[in-house]
Amino acid sequence: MSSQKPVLIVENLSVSFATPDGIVHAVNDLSFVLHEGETLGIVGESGSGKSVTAASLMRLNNSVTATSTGRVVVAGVDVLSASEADVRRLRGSEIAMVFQDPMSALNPYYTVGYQIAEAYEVHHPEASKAQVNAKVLEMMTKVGIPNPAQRADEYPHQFSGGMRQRIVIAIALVNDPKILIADEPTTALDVTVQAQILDLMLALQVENGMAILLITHDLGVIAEVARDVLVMYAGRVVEKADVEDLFEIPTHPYSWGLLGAVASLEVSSRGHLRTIEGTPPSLLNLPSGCAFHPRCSFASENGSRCTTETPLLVQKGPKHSFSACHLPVERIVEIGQKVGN
Amino acid sequence: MFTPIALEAKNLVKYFPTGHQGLLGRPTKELKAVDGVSFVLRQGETLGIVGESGCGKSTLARLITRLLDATSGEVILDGKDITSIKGRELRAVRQKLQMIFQDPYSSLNPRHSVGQIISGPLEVQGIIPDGGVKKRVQEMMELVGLNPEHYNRYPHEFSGGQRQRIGIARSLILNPSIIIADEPVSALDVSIQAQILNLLEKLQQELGLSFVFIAHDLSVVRHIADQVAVMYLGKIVEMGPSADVYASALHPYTTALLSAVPVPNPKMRGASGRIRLEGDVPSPVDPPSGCRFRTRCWKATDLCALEEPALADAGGGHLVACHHPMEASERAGKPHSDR
Amino acid sequence: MFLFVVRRLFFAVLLLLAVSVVTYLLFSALPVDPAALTCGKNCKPDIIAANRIRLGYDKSIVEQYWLFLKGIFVGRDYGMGQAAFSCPAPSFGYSFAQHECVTTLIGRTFPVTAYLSIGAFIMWMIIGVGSGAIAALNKGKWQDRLANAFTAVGVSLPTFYVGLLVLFSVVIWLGILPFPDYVSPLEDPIKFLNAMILPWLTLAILSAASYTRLTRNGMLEAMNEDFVRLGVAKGLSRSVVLRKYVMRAAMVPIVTIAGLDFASLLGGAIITESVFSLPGMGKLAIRSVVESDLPVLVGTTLVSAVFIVLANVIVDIMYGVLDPRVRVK
Amino acid sequence: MKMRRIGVAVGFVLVASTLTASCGGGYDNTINILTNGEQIAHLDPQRNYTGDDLAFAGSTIQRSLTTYKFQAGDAGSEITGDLATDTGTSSNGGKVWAFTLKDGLKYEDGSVITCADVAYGVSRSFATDVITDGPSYAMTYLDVKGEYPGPYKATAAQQAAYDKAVTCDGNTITFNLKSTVADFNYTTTLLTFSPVPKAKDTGEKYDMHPISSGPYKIESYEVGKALVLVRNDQWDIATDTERKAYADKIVYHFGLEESAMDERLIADSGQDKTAVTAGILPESLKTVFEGDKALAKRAVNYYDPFVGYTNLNVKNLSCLDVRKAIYLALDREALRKAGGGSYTGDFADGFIKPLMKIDYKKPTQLAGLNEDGSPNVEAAKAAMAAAETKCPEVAAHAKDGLKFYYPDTEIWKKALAIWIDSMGKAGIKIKPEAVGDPAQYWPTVMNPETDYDIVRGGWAPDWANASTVIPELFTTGGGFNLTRNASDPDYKTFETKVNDARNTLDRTAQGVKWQELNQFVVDRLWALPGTFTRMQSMWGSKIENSFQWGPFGAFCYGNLKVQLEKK
Repeated sequence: MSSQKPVLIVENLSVSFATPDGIVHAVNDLSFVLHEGETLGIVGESGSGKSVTAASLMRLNNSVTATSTGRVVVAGVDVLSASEADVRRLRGSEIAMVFQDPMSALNPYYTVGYQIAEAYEVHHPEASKAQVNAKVLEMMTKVGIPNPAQRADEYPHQFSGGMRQRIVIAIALVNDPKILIADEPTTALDVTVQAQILDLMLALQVENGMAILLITHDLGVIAEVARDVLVMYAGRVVEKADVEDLFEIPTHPYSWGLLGAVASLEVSSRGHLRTIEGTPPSLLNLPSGCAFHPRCSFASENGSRCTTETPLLVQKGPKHSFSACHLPVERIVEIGQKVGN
Repeated sequence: MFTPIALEAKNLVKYFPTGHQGLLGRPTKELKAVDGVSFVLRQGETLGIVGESGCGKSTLARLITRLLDATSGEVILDGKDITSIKGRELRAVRQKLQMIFQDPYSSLNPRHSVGQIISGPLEVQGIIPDGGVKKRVQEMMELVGLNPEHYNRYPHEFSGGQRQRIGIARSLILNPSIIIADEPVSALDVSIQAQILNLLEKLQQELGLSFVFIAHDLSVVRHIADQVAVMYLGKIVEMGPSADVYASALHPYTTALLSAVPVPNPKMRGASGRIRLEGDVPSPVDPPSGCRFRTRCWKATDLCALEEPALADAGGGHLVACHHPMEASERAGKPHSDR
Repeated sequence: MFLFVVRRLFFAVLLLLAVSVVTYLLFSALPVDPAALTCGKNCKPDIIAANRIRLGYDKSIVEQYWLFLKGIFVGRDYGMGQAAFSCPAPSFGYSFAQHECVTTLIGRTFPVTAYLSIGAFIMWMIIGVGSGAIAALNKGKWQDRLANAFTAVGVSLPTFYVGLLVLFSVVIWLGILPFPDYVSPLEDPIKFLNAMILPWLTLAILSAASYTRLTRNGMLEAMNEDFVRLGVAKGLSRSVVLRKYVMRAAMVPIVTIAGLDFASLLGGAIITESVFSLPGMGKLAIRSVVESDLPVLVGTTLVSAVFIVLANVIVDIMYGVLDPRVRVK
Repeated sequence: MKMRRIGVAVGFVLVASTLTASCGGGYDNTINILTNGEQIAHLDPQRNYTGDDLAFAGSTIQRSLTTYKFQAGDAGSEITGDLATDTGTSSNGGKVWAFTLKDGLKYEDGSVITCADVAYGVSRSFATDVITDGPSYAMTYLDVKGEYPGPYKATAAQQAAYDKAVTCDGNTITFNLKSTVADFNYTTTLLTFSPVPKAKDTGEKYDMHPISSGPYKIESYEVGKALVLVRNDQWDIATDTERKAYADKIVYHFGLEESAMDERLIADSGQDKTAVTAGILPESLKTVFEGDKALAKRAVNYYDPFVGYTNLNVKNLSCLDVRKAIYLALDREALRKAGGGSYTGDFADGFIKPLMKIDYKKPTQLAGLNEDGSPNVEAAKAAMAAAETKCPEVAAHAKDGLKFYYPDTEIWKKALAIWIDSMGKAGIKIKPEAVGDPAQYWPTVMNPETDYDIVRGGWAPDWANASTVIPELFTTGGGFNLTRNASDPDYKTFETKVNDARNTLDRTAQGVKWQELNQFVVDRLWALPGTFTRMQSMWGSKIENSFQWGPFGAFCYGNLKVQLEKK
């Protein structure tokens, strides 16, 4: 499957933040590889560390409070240790990003055309004005903005949410990046618009061949778009699987809970919803052992192991799924088959 | 045969003045946020209202709860129109009609303790319950699944889900009969959403509450609602029993809306044709003539521009406002629309 | 846009009329008898009555106001015989306390206030925005803490004491500068600077404090905006992001508040003018209050109101220029 | 980048101005008068009626018919001819006064000062609708038949009537008075009797630029900023025995911050070495007078002409024992303390201040009155007990409550509290009546309709003769009689004695009569003596001739001298 060449290598990435209340361990020991043209989904709830991960890949976290260790390699450069100038060369050209809220992602003080042009010019200083203008119109056309010549001179607030997200995508793709990080790209949009934007991203991926790292809390979006999936909980990957495997036989109790909650919403039956009890832990003070154990109804099956020992991410079950859980493989498959579809 | 009516809206209209021109700066245009909405909420039932942003659903919630004054129309509670009452009468109505808000972070005063927040409505109404305020608040906290010992804590010490529970406790303390919930779970994580929805259902059963449940998330509404109304540009385009609407949507917009929801099953990916709506919702300041959906509708004809379709019963209490409702055959092999 | 400005100006004129009416009404409602204030040793009822006639307060308030309004357009005549004189249009009346037409007084004192305001404004914007920016860029470090301390002290200090402190320390105790003695810059620019530098500094130190906070918080807030992150993600250099993204966003509220602050300063910086003996409009205004000198009071009030109204219009227009979201379509 | 450039520019300007400033440490032959006032109340000679302003204008830009000698001490209260060759001659029993102008008198524009100009100047003081605030003695004394509204409104007939009262014969001006005024040549020290050339009169506006007849003239006058006087080369020292005009320039600096003024004079640097200021803030007094000896040499703590006192309504309080009880019970020391302590003044022994050398003799004080200002409660109670039997109705009135009118200010609220407290101890009750607008205080109490028992009083003589004190305060024709003493059985005697004193042309003999009348009032206690007020002034180290001029209680500004550096 992964015969294409890797465009992004993340090794043992850990990110922590110094806050007045103590150190927040937002991402712990994260490793994955993203290949050319691939779509990798990262799914998790708030506080799972998925957005911090996305920011780390471009070194966008606050340099004063954040400490990052490990390696993030893009185009042969370790983003975490490279000079600011080197990282700046990568940003927007090799690796680009689409943000969650298109309402706030565009600079309200400049026209959208200017903002697209700016992104192009910074990596193409040699381009003439005419070339830049042509590029702006090309990108706007590409992302499906009608009447681009006129609309390039308008300001972000004159666009609808969906149109703004198209502009953000145009900015991201103006330099043909090899990697597109999409951090909750459709969460702030209405469903009909969400569908439009997801379609657009996939169509452009086919055209450009870029790899997409899709970060979302929405399993529906994952199911429609991603090929491989990382499930994150409290800063760690708890499951790593092919998207079909994940939905067919999920291999981690957290994934079970997540799928259960969504699945029961999908069916029309009224009645008690399956939920994950309790709330996500504070990243200031993570539970010992497996961070999920206080909410896990299976933790007791392993004696005290779940409270003392952090499970490693290992291959579990019949498929190529990796899971960080102390439960025996047979038990996982047994339950996973019941939960999956 | 029918359960009694808890609340009825009759032809509710809310226009916001907009666009200032001329020397005296009189508003020249109107934003038609809610434009002739009628519905019936029966006792102990849940009416779900869905629609995309800008369809007028939140304005509707504020009209019902009298946080906004309607331009015209009636809201009938206990056989009485409450759109123009004032003072003591209004306070009595507020006691019966409570609201739950979307954002559990900004709707709680950070300087007040949980006890103060939950007992707030008692203070406003000047009610001292039997056994004292604290006892009543702690009962409420227990009811919504909060630890009553946390009476003196402050909102920032609680997670989002717990804060929404605080909001629910506050709205229940006056023993209301009707709850208007405006996007009560959309700011919460999936696993927490389910907890809150379970709680609301439990409360409905235990207290015999009637809900108006407003959301953009179709699956959430599907789960909780008995009746569902779909809004588009200030009007209800389809309304009926939840099961009917979801299983056999009649309005093209409803169909498109349902079709756009991502299905959490990768095997379904690309399996069936999807309806992809083009473009954006038109401005409510200057809505299209006739049927408001016609500019984005693949079934639109000249008739749709000329004549506004009435919301009419298509059988079994399933109402639709469309000149060309979906046929059973169309739903089976959902039509394509190229991207 | 044109219509917008015309409409704003139309309302501004109405507002100014209202301000003048209210000033007249308030004045007439005061329990002070202006005619009794200047009668000196001979304060007998008949002298006071004569004084009242001389000052024009014997007329009804409506008539007084009408004469005032008329004076603005056609000027006003006073006295008779050899003692006759007039205040040409636009006349706000005549100050019997200062023996000058109010228009002349305002014309003479306003430039002083304007120089004071402009200089102080430039200084405080440089100090305030500069230190705010430095603090924001060094959040949590000593520069930030220093700026925070400056802000905390600056906003809580009363102008009067800061002015006196600056005056005493620089002029009297250290003797670095001579005592401020205002001279028009057209006459002697160096002496002018000598007189103005301390009042500028005083006003700047005090006002800069709130601008430091405004700039710092505005920039920090902007730095957390998604669009700033997008700017960085585009690969833009730090300086470009700071200038086009962070500063631009932080400047919008600053420009608004600065415009209004500047306007209220133009109406007279009463305390600063008093401490540094600057013959500006603030002193003129406060004196007119103390002496119940109605024509001067109304004149200065109106001029201040004009600036505040004008500043509001300009700020609204600037707001549109700076922030396309509020631009009039 | 742009910001840095502006910053550098500002820095440069700062340094530049600092450098240029520190070079100019010297001083010129200029007198600098510092004040927190915004202007001089009136420079128009006929409107000037304030001691300090009269001393200023009268010693620099304006001359009158007569003047006080420009000298320190008692000599300063003596009069001498100014524009006039001598102190005038009276005839017809003091009802006609004539003055002859000196030769060679000129205005700043070189034109000759004529008798008509003096007559015109005096006539202006009748135009009270334009020439406000000035002394009204000319109107009171001059025998003008019928109404005379001043020169601006007068009909030809009215003007002719005035011209009959004030006549010019060559250089001699003659004033015909209604009745005897023995000290009319003191009256003529007032600038009311200063000349104004009719052609130059601008009425109301004359205040801003009066034509100079003295050694200085106005170069510029900007309210709120400065008045600059420079030498008037048309003034001839040969015509002037008093004015020396040592300084080249006199600058009156207006609108200064009060506390800064004292600090500047104490610091004594640069131009401030030749500065003077009238008045020192209470908080600086200790530093100036009780600190550095050198500083005390540059300051003076002196009597101004003012006397503070309390009027009793003799009609209501017709019983001397009650008035005595009030005086004895009053805690004068507490009142003085509340007002600022010993720097505010000394306890007055009567109504004539020792400054009026000829008219002053310390009166015998009321028996039992404590010299240190403390109350004598026992004596007060005894007086009240006596009153109970002699005049039970008045005593009952005092016990019931005396109406005390006071201006509603902080200082007066404090004083009121002391009054209530001290009177209470003698069984006398005070009913406070506040006058909300302080400016309305005098108009209120001077209204004959107002029924008060006790009101404040304060008076400074208009010239160095008790004729401007005793008759003004205590006769029914006086301008400031708040005692309502006409019904007192002794009043007739008093009035006769006053008229006698007024008509006494011999100044020394007249003085003895004023001394006796002062004693008369102190004995009758129509009013209670309060304070002989004091003022403090300071000047720079290079100022000479800084004495306080007795009649005005002010510097003799025109003769202030700069001690020039020796070359």
